[in-house]
Amino acid sequence: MPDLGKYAAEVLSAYGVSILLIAALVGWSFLRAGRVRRALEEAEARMKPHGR
Amino acid sequence: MSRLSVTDLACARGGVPVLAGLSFALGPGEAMILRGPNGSGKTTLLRTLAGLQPPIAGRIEAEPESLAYAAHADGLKPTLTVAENLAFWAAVYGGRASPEAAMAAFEITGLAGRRAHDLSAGQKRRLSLARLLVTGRAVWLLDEPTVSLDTVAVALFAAAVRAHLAGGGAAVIATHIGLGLEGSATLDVSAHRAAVHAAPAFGDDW
Amino acid sequence: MSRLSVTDLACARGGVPVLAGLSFALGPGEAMILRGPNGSGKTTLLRTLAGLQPPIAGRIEAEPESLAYAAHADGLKPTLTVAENLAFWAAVYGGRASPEAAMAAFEITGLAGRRAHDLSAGQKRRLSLARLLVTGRAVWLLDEPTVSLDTVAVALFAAAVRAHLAGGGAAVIATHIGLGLEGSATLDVSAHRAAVHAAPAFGDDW
Amino acid sequence: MSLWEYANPKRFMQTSAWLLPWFTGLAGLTMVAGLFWGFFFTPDDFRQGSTVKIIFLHVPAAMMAINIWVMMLVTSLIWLVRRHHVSALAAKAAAPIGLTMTLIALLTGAIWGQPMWGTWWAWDPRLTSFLILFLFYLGYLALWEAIENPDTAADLTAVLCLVGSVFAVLSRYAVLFWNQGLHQGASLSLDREENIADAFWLPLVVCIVGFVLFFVALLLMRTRTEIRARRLKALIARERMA
Amino acid sequence: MIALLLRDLKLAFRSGGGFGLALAFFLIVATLVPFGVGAEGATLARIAGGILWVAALLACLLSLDRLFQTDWEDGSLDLLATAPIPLEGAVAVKAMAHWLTTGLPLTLAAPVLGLLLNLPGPAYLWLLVSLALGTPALSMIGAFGAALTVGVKRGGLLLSLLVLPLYVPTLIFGAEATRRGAEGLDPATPLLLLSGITLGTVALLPFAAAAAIRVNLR
Amino acid sequence: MIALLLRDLKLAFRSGGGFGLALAFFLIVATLVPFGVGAEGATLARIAGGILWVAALLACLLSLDRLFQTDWEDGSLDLLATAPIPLEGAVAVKAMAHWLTTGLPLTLAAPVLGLLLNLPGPAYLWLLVSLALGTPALSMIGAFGAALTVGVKRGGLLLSLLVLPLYVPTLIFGAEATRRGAEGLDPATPLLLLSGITLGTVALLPFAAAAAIRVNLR
Ligand code: HEM
Ligand SMILES: Nc1ncnc2c1ncn2[C@@H]1O[C@H](COP(=O)(O)OP(=O)(O)OP(=O)(O)O)[C@@H](O)[C@H]1O
Ligand SMILES: Nc1ncnc2c1ncn2[C@@H]1O[C@H](COP(=O)(O)OP(=O)(O)OP(=O)(O)O)[C@@H](O)[C@H]1O
Ligand SMILES: [Mg+2]
Ligand SMILES: [Mg+2]
Repeated sequence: MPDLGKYAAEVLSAYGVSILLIAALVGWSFLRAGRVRRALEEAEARMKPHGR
Repeated sequence: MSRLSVTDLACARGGVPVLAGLSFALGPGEAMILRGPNGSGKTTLLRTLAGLQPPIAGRIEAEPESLAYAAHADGLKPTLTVAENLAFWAAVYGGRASPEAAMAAFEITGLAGRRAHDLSAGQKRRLSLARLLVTGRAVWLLDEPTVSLDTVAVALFAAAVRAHLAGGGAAVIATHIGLGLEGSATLDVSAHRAAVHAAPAFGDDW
Repeated sequence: MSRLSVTDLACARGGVPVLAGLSFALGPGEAMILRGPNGSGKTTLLRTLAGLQPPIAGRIEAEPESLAYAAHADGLKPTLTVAENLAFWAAVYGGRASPEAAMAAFEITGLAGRRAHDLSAGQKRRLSLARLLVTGRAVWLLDEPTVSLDTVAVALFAAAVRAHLAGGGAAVIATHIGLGLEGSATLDVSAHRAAVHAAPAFGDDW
Repeated sequence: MSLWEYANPKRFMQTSAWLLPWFTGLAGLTMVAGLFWGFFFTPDDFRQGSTVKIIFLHVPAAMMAINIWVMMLVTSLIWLVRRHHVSALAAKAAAPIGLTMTLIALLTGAIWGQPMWGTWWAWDPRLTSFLILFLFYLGYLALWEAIENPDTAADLTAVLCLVGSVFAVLSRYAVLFWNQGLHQGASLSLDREENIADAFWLPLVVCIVGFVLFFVALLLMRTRTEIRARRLKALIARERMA
Repeated sequence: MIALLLRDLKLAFRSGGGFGLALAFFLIVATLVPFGVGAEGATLARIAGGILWVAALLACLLSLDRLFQTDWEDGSLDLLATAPIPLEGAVAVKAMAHWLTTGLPLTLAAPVLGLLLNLPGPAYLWLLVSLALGTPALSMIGAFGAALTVGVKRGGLLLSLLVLPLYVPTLIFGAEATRRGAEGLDPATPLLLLSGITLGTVALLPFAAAAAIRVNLR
Repeated sequence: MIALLLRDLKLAFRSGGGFGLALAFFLIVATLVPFGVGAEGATLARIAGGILWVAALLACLLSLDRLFQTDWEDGSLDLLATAPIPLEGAVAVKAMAHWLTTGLPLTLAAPVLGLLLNLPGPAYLWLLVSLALGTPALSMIGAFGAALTVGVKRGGLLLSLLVLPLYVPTLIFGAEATRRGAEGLDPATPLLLLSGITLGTVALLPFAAAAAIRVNLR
């Protein structure tokens, strides 16, 4: 851990905020991806039987 | 030659294919009645013919600027008087036809000075039909024109259509009731429901 | 005793007296068809019966909270789904009746998840009629209920009304077309046009 | 075969499925490496003290924020001209990333401003134009959300993106004209004279590369999701018809 | 009643109309003012509180004309008036929905925008408090105005003309409280008067509004 | 075309909607701001020009969502789109009607309100000129935004969110010109840029707007 001097708060919060935002974006993207993929799979499963 | 000819038309509503494989032609003096249960696609077809939405397949041929469309909605400005509403559309369409004649044809001359807002449902409807006469267009596309018209007005409307046809015009009319337009072709759109696999690009299976 | 009884009623629209001298009574199981040309005052009468505007003369007697009114306008929220629209009105009227049954009665169950905005004209109409069933009210006041309904839906509506009457309800229905409600009284409002001198205070001659 | 082949959804799904893991890996590596380097192994600046470390987030984010909008502009044009659904969906998928990047630039900047300029926010041209960019992203996304017919939404958002870009440039100059700022100028110019010291420069470059790769990876994934969602919609519509 | 509240909230969210509209508008004004008046921090700091209050007030005004108009146009107001719930209640509920989708978010967003307009430090708290106390009055007064103008197609003009003068006291006390807070004085008095106004309007105006609607439906 | 213009003007007057609404709103803001920010002449004088420009901009924004929405709801937009006049022309005409009922009265009223906010003497002329040159752009840009959101029921939020960023350059140059006028500097440059923007938008945006409407009608 480098000594950040009197600006520790600023630097840390900057990194914290950014990483938080990026993590949130990625997390949300993954969640949605999963949800949509599952929905699509089960929809396609539903379609197949009674053909098109 | 024909006023309006449709070949192998397919149309969608809200991204959903509704009708497919429609083909017909209307010559001067011919009318076509669209029938079909609620939600079968009459309005969609008329909007497509009117050029409000692009067909997803097929061709529509008509002389440019020959179509007049009357929708479910009246398209009246409540704060304008009956006469003003008509005068506006007459001006937009080049002002050949006279609003007076149009009002007379639907017996609303007495209401000329009334704000459209103060009309009864049927009176509104009569006004929006009178609008057709001032467009001077050759092909009418009418979506349930007789809604909330009384029997007298329905007769007036039938007469107006006959006069229009006699004058070499044509009409496509979606309706659920009889109009007494004997000798006009009938098209049941429910017979042309878009085949399900005719879904948009992403629909076809990979 | 009677569900709805009207004695010597006179009503005005936009300050103009339209109808006068109306008297009738509806018992349980009875329906009354309002007829009359456009602008004869059917909507005015129904609005007065519904309590939306005060009568200028006469009396209206009905059990409190026994009336349900369906107007020309649908009263649907385009951004709510069919089910949500019904559920809302069901909740407002105490939520005794089930939206499902109402949707089934007009064969729109398949559209339950659709936004009202994405319905066709007739489908909208079916929905606004289904609304009546969830109100659970005894007396229906219907203004041209069958507008833009297809023949199937008209039959469904007639069946719904018959069921309602059979259940001891009553109905006043303004319409221009036949509903197949045999054996129901008919009232031609045009026979009751307000005499011109029956104008409001400033109208009568001094 | 032409490049447009890849604009076919099915085709795109295949290729992207193959590409995605590589980009994800690379992005993770470079980003972590760059940020670690920047955070742990860079000296303090003689004036700015340790706050220089913020630059490793701030600048890449700011650059991406701008470049992502440009990318959206290009894909929107492709959609309008060639009607390739994938490119429209790519624009849609990119927007939230751009929004996040803008937000990061704004926040890190604001945090940086506190010690450097003694204020969280100043109406400096660059800051201001970023605020405006932020609003553009918001509007663009809002429009996508508001319209449920996907093709309509694609068309309208594309038009908005075009017009918006023009006005974004206009605003940039307007803002410069309006108020001279206290924000530093470009520090990555090619002539090494006015560059910041290599000690900061190298890790900064690594971070920037990392952000770019991160964007590409996330974009691929999100676009795949959008395509799936689109197909799902189509299938349900089809089911409704049946 | 609750059904009506939920419905109105749902509508507001679905159509982005309520909720976001107010916020976006609020943000708009806060961003635009500096472009207009220039960016010297001192000037901004002096006017920040007042501008934010005016902006909040306009944001409320903006979404008002829709309060009953849409229901009136699509006929659901007729149906509501004939429904078993008392119209007074319906009005109050609709005003509450309006506040939840307008006043509340505005109040919460105000401090952030205060940052943009560099509002002096101590003022934040009092801005928040005064908005929280004042905005319900804005919604209720607005509902009354909307009820008066519901029949009038596009009665927007009338509405703002009617409502503006009624808003003045609320604005004065609210802005005053904020300014005193900023200058470190005691904002108790204006705040008390503000809450007085709010209570009074919420207690009485629903009846006036309901009456107005009944007249307009005739 | 002329028919459409006359009709829109008539509608605006009949329903008090456009014309009066904008003016009233303008007046509102101008009168409220002193209540909000307190009445020291110096402060007011400094912010007057900017505030008036912002107010004008908001007043334009306010009446925008009605520009195509009403026509869309009652179906006349469908009819207009199928009418012989080109949709681009219709859009331009409607934007012009909007300007005639909004921008023009605002411009003429601005000096009067300048008195209320004691605007410094020399600024009056330049405020007038800059508004006259700038407001057409506001109407045209707004028409574009309205065209994008016409399908969206109660797209008010969206509209303001979309249009606001597009307004920024116009506002900046307009307010800048006024300020320079107030300080006795030469406002030529911002005025030139302003008229540039106006000409550009009026020349190009109708096409974008018409395209958007066509898409929305599908
Ligand atoms: C909210 C506040 C801020 C915003 C929105 C902001 C935005 C930006 C933008 C847009 C760039 C240009 C990136 C590029 O395209 O090259 C940038 C670069 C930079 N910013 Fe900031 N900034 C903010 C505050 C600050 C502060 C307070 C500092 C330090 C005192 C700072 C230091 C820098 C530096 C050193 C660069 C690199 C110069 C360059 O590469 O262009 N920024 N910032
Ligand atoms: N905006 C929309 N989005 C999605 N689907 C829609 C939309 N509008 C209509 N539909 C659907 O498209 C189908 C065709 O609708 P259309 O209005 O053409 O039927 P119609 O024949 O006119 O019915 P009606 O006789 O009731 O007027 C209907 O199933 C309807 O539910
Ligand atoms: N707001 C109003 N102000 C003044 N007169 C009105 C108003 N609304 C309707 N009228 C007039 O009152 C009379 C009765 O209207 P009403 O709507 O009751 O007729 P209706 O029987 O329902 O006609 P329809 O069969 O067309 O619905 C009509 O002549 C109409 O022109
Ligand atoms: Mg139809
Ligand atoms: Mg009627």
